[in-house]
Amino acid sequence: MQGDEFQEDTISVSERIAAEALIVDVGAFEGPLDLLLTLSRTQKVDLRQISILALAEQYLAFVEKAKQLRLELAADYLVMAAWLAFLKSRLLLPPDPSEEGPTGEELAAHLAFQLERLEAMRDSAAKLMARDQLGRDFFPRGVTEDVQRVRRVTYTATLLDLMQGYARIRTRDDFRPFVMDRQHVMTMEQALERMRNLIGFAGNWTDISSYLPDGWDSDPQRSRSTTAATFAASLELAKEGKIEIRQGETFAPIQIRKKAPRDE
Amino acid sequence: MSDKPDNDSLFEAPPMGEQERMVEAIMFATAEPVTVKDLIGRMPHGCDPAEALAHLRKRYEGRGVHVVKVGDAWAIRTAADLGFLMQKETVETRKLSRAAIETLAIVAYQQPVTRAEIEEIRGVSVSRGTIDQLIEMEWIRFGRRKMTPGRPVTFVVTQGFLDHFGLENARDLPGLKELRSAGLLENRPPPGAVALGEAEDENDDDDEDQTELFEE
Amino acid sequence: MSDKPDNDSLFEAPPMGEQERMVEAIMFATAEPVTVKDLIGRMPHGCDPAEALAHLRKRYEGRGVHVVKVGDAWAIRTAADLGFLMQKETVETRKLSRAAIETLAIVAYQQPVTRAEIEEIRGVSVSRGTIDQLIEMEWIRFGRRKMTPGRPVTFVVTQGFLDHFGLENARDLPGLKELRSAGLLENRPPPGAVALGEAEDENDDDDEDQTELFEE
Repeated sequence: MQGDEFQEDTISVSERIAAEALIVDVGAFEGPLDLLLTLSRTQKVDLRQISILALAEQYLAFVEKAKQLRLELAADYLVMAAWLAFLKSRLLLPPDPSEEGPTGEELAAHLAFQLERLEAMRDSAAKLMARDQLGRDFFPRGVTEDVQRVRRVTYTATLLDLMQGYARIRTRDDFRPFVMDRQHVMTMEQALERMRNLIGFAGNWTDISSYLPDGWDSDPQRSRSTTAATFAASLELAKEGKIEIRQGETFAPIQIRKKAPRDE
Repeated sequence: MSDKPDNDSLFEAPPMGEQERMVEAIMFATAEPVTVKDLIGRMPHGCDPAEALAHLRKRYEGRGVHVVKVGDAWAIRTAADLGFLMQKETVETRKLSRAAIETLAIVAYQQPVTRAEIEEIRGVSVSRGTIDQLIEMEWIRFGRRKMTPGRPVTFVVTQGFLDHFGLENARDLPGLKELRSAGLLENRPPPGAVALGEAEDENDDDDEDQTELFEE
Repeated sequence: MSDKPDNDSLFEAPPMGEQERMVEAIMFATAEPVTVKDLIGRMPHGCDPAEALAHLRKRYEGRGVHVVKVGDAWAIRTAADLGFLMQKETVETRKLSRAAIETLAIVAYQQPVTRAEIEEIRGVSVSRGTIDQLIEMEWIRFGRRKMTPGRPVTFVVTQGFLDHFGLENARDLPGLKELRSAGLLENRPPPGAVALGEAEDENDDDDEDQTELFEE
């Protein structure tokens, strides 16, 4: 930084011009580092040879100018300004051996590194985007055939399974546990349901046996079940007051009829 | 992006090799089959895509993909003999459900048999899925209609069934007595088979969902 | 699945010419890069897709489409010099913001990189949308956590990124060597913990909120 004093004047002119141009769209900068990088370009030297001291002054001039123009600068610009002012003082003053922490040169070197790195990343980004790109310069296959996942399920059974299955059905009665055979049973609920639908038409005394469903009289078991269920249902209906029920004598046919409303 | 320099004339067509490359790239990248007209429209002036196509077609002869004609357009397609590479088959083996085995057994032993007969023997209604499954497996098929009222269809077992079970004829199936004497009969009801009729009845509703087909 | 007739041995692999055809068919069938492992899984037992790929790559040299390497996978892509023919196929890619482009470049060149590091390099905080967008485009993904205090997550580029920019791998990024030798890819901490260091610490809190959400 030998030539700093000499440079200071020339830069202060160009820096002001630059700052004034920059100040117009401070919003376009992505923060202080971005601004610093832009400012550093006005030095027209390789970033590795940049004068951080000059850059700090450029930046401080920029902030000063912004203040004059009563521009609202975001806090981080002011933080950077403060930090650069501190850096500047460190760079200008002879190092105090008693002082702790990094020297001005170290801090300046790091800032230079940061600027160089940011610039390098920007260049790289540009190079990357300049590459041939998929879907723009080169293309994938237009017709894709996805791999079909064919899931085939095969079922197996052995001859033994088959024979045992058959035997199981044919010999079921041999070891059949006692269960009500629902197929041949009519429950009272079923009979009740049936009779509720029919009873509306029974104004005259009718034999209860005429309420038995068709086709249930051939099989004795079914006949018994349905007779019992129908009888029980009749009693239930009588209890509900829906019908009247009578039997002339023991074993005589049981007759029912709809109970007329307000009959008694 | 076109940075092919035109050497002599503005409209000189690229060499045929180049045209072939172009056709190749276009056919590769386009989702739809491409007509010669499309190609003419897309390639530089003076190109002869039809000829380029012919070259390209030749080049792909015997390769893993071919240049094929689709209507009046052209496309690159997988060679037919390599279609198997485009499928990944996973085979899952499941045990046939009990309902299916029993139905199958009834058909095998009593064929020709109607659905109503199967139901009578099994004591529960036979779900459609069960019959369908057995037909799909090509183990049973439709036989003659029965000469009874309603002329119901019957089911019989197929040659595939006989092959699978190593039978020459369904009549070769051992009878009940033979099964018993061979010790093949289960003497006890299988666990969980108590109130057999009822349990199965309940399942009948689920049948439609085909749960019966998949027995773990 | 292999229904190639095996003459002598059950596991005899098809001849290399056949294998090349198979690789060709598979690669043509898909837009996505295919790994050698995928190929092995799809081709008949005993095949050597890596060798077949090498042959195929050679075969397509100078043609309208190329066999390209993408990370540890392979794909067929049209030759970049023919892009001008493809206007019809061009997909309008979302315009990336400058912040997104820079962030992407930083991830690519400096990977694995933490959010704090990206912020330090760019000198501004990274907006949530930027990272989200790049992840959504499947150009960056989460890498391993860094073994530094707080174990921050890192970002790395994906195979999709390599595919998009025609890179065989991240080491082929343009100018990478120069950057490395210039020391610009080193993570150089600021001297002392003055000012800048503090700013970084502040950001760390934000990091926790967000990065914890996305664990690999």
